[in-house]
Amino acid sequence: MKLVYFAWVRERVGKTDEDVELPEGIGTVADLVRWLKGRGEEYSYAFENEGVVRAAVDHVHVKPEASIAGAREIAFFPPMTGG
Amino acid sequence: MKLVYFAWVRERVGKTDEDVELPEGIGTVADLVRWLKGRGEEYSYAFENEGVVRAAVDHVHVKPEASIAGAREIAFFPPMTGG
Amino acid sequence: MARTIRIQSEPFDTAVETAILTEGRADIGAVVAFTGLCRDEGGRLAALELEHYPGMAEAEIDRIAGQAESRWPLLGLTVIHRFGRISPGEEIVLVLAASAHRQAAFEAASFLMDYLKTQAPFWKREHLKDGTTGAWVEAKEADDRAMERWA
Amino acid sequence: MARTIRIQSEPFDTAVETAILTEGRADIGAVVAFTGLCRDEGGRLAALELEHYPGMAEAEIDRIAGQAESRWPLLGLTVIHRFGRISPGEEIVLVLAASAHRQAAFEAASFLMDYLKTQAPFWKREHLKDGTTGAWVEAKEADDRAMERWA
Repeated sequence: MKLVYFAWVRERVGKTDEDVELPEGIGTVADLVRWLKGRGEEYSYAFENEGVVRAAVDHVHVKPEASIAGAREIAFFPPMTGG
Repeated sequence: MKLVYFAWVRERVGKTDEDVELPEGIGTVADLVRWLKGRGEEYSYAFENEGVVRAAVDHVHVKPEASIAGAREIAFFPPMTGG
Repeated sequence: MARTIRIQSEPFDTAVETAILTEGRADIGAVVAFTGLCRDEGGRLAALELEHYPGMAEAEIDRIAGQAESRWPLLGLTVIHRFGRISPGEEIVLVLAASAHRQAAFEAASFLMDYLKTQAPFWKREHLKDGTTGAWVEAKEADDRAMERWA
Repeated sequence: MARTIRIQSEPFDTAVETAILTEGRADIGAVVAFTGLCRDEGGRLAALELEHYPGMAEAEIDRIAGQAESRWPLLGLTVIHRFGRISPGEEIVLVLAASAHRQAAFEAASFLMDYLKTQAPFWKREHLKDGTTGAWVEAKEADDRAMERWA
């Protein structure tokens, strides 16, 4: 599964994207964030306030409880400031 | 006093403008309209529905009860359809 | 504040007018440009003819522009209204409103258009495709209601 | 309906985009053009840098445009959003909405801007006049509230 990061989430994680092999039992975006936070300080820093970081599954905004089953690309980013 | 007419008010009156000498006792726009209607069929046709025709005194929209004392130019026209 | 008001028979150039409003400035964050165009009403119209009251038209638009400036924090305002014979597809009116933020620019432009429709001394008459002169366009109640939003 | 959506680093030409939308048509009575510009924040900023999520940015704007088309009787819609480094006074975003009547064009353009601000995957960071890289621009609660108007 491909993970991509943007803006200060990208800076904190220290990479723009990565491919990960998820262990059993990671069914939702929230599960994935919890797993990522256990991988190192850079992740726990990026996701220190889980309510702030947004997620998209295959280019569609989703809530933390959304399923990631079958997803090709999951993105994490701060609230958008376009326009 | 100069009177000016626009759009279908102009067409019904049959002139774009005219100078008039008002008799005593014409104090308001409504008085002026009443006096004009007595001047001929073209005026009574133009002002047949007094609620429709709008007036401006010296370039400012006014109500029928507005005073015309000291006015240089009084205009009569249909509801505006600009923009 | 830069305020431009023009009544003219010639077409206008929105790009030029926008450049005049924004050139050399770095405090404008939002420009809303409203352009009103002549429709052919399903192929029925050859043209619209716009009559106006010279002198009062400028004065009235200036008054409305002043109201907009006192209601919203504007950084520039342009209103150009054409008169004379205008063919389908051609521009009739341009309103430009510039501000630091979008809300003020959107609201001021919308306010100006609602007031122009109902308060500026312009009258439209139709010229039909069959060569005849059509009716004077009637004022719409919906336009009066739109204006009342701002009261 | 003519729908144009572009994400690009180059500047855009509003006059050209408007001509594409309106050329040869006589059913459009109103075009609202919203232009968002980079401000220097009182001389503090050297530039804004816009990062975006390629692929999702186009998809999300397309989704928002589809919503606008289903809510208002539009005759044309153009959204162009730039990314990369943008200097004060330069354009960031263009929204064009065309309709027979002004209300639909104003509302659709305003709706699109509110959604772009809060839903399109773009992020701004400041570059300061003193040569340093400033902070990421924080999302504004006022923008969320503006979006909720349309719910």
